[in-house]
Amino acid sequence: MWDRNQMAARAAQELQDGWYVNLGIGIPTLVSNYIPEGVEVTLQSENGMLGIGPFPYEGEEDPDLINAGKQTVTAEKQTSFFDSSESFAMIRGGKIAMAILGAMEVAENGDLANWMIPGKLVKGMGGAMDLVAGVKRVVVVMDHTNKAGESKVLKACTLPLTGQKVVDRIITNLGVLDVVEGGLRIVELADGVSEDELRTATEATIVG
Amino acid sequence: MWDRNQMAARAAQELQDGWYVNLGIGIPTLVSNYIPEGVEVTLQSENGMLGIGPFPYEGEEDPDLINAGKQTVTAEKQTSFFDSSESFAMIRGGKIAMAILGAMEVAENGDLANWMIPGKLVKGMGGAMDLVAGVKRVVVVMDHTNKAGESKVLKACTLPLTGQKVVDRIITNLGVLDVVEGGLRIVELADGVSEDELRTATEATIVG
Amino acid sequence: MAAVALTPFRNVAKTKRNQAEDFMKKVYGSAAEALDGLLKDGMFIAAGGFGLCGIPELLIDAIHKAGTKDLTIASNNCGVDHFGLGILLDSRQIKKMISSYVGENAEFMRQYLSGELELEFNPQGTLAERMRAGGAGIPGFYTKTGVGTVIAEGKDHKDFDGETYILERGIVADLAIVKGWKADESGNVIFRKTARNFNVPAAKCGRVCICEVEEIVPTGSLDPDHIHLPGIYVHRLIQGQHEKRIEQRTTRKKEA
Amino acid sequence: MAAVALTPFRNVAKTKRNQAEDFMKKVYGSAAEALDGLLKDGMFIAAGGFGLCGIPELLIDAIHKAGTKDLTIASNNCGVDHFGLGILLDSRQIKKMISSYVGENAEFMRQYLSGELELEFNPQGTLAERMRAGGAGIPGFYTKTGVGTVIAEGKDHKDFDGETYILERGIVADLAIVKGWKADESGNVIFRKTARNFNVPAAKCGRVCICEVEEIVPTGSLDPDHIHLPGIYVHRLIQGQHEKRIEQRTTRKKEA
Repeated sequence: MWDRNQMAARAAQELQDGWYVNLGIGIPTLVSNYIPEGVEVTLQSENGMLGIGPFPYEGEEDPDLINAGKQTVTAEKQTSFFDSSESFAMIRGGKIAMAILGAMEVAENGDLANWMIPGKLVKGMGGAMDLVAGVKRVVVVMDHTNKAGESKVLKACTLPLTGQKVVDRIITNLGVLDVVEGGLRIVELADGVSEDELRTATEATIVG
Repeated sequence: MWDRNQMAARAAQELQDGWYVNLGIGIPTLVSNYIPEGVEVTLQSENGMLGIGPFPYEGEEDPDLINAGKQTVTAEKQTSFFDSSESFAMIRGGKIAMAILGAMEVAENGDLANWMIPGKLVKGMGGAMDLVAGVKRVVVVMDHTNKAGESKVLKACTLPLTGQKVVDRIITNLGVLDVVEGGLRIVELADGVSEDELRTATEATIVG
Repeated sequence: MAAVALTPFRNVAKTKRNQAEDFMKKVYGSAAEALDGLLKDGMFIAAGGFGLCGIPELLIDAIHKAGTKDLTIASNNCGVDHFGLGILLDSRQIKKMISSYVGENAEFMRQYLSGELELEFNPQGTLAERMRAGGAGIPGFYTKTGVGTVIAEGKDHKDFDGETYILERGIVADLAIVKGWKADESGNVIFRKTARNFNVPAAKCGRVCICEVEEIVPTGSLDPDHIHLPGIYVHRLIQGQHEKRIEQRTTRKKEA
Repeated sequence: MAAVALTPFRNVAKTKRNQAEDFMKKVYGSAAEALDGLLKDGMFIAAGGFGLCGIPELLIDAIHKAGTKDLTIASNNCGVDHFGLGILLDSRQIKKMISSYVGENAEFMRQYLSGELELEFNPQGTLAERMRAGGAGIPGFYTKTGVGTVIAEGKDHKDFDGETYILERGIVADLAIVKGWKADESGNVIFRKTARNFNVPAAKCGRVCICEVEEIVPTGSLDPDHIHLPGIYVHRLIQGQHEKRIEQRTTRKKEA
């Protein structure tokens, strides 16, 4: 079974040299720690930046330089700034090669729910709906089951959707699954996880 | 009867201080010579410029600095440059206070034809259709009749339209007419032109 | 459209003489003065900023003091408790928000859950494009964002090349309030880093736009190739001190 | 969307080391090399430039030499006789043009009137917005431009707030060829004065975009607030000498 960092490290293997990538908040943010040697990616921030650098040194925080999580960051050599309509033009227009996002639920047809739990506090979808609709490849990183042990990899999502048929690959603490014709296909098992364990923890149809 | 320069001078009276204005090619270009004292306007060029300055001094022409007529120009203090989609965003979005354009025909309902004569060489509409559709106020400057003495101020245009119900005011060598409910209203007669002469030269309905 | 004879241009001397005083007309002494005559209960305001980054602090404060009520505000966020647009929540001046994310604001949640405040969630990119479209004379555009979600409910659907899209509307606001870094007196504005964000599309969608900046410089001081928001979009300008509060101060340690 | 724990970032030393060589991958030695593998008879190309201002001279020349046929080209103009895109007219490589104005070109007229060349007139702003929309994932947008004219024939009409608009489609081209002033090795481009024009929207609508510039500078040399076209839009870059011909040389005399 993978921990948060191992999941992030596995997700980092999805990245290819030269790609422009958007990383969501949570485990996806950790992915930037595991980018493989020789692979250079440029990180996009929805609020109008290509080329997110590391957090600033203490005392060098700039209120005019934040990421989409509202954290202070720095620029890189190749950084460019632009406005929000331009930022989402490149997202919607398919210029971003990959988004790695967290999820509450994923369904076997690629449906994704990650923004709203009815009856609970609703904070808004932010840029998530635009990202899943526009980015070329969507990879979800999440725990396979919830705290009650119930599968989050479902036949159909029960929560309000963020996007319909948008997820390409799911990376969980139990392994890696691809969304294919008819259901999900097991790509890889996490260390020490058997195929049976993965199947048992998965409500969705597993094919192939 | 007004000559080209007098028509341009009369058209210049339409301008108000602080306005952003687009001037078409031909007589409208002459308008910039007659901007009244104390009135400052910023001229927009569809190819991506606000603040068109005068022609450059000989030897100072810059191939990267032209107007929509492809003539070398200069910048002014308040000049900004932008791309063509941004340029037409401000045109279409009604940010330009006035366009002063030439015409082949105008109709009493404000229809304008100024881009195409079927059977003759067709050069294209350029930005004219966007301008008449988007700019807040459209003033046409043209000769009242064609070389054969036939009225160009018509009940209905015979040439393919540039825009439907887009013209607000018509300035010709014979006077000034406004497009109003039911037809055209005489606003002003050119020097030495009688109302009868203007009416005779006008096919369109004159009201009021 | 035909070639044109070479013509002299307007009197250059005159242009130069009038320029300074004419463009000075956009510059106002304070946020309150800049807002004079523009505020009305029930009006629709578009506000720039993302989180607390690049928000029009001075104009928000002046609208608070003016007490204008029943506002509909399109803004990606609604500030935080007691800062930014949060100030207008405290004073119950906002009737409705059009936003993509409101997670930083407990008072917002309280008013929303109690039914005191209307909220229209827009995906962030849809909101930015709705502003840009409204400013560009585009009343509607199709997008894949939100297809198959609650966002698509009640909206026109249309297929293009075998894929389904929904129709979203351009937004035109009665007033846009935005925050730039530097402006010249003719209203040309440049922004700094990620503080540009929603300020550009918000400014464009306003029937009237007021921009507050950290510094107003004489017209001619800015490189015309560096302007992010041309003066045509900016009707009134003010200069002032900004708190520029940081929402999440994240840092790393200097390596030895 | 929730707050996130502070996390270290990727190894900064590694980033710096790899950066130079990685971004160099966008830089090609010549227009012919940059076009290698991308040309195909019958393809759709979007080209930047307005008149002869800011046109991708080197790429046009290389496409001419490559002999690619049956091209559909979206470009505001089609050069002049024997220069700019006019070169591809001479060699009969163009099947169809999508343009707003073609008045500067006698050979164009001859081929068009004889039926050798297809021509789709687009209003200039509609063409620019179609490119921008295509690049922004917007398959269609409504505009008032052309309502009631031949341009509206056969297009969907829709009323918004009592006014009629027509639906125009976003354009996505197989290849965009554009010309900038300076670029850094990561593909960030800046343009000079009115040479920006259609180059930005054309670049955005290309599945692949090649940009030729007058100067390529090391990544990090350009101010990130001055970038007109972020590197994400630019896949291949070349540097070269440009003739930059002037179409209408208009001047005034120096006053004594």
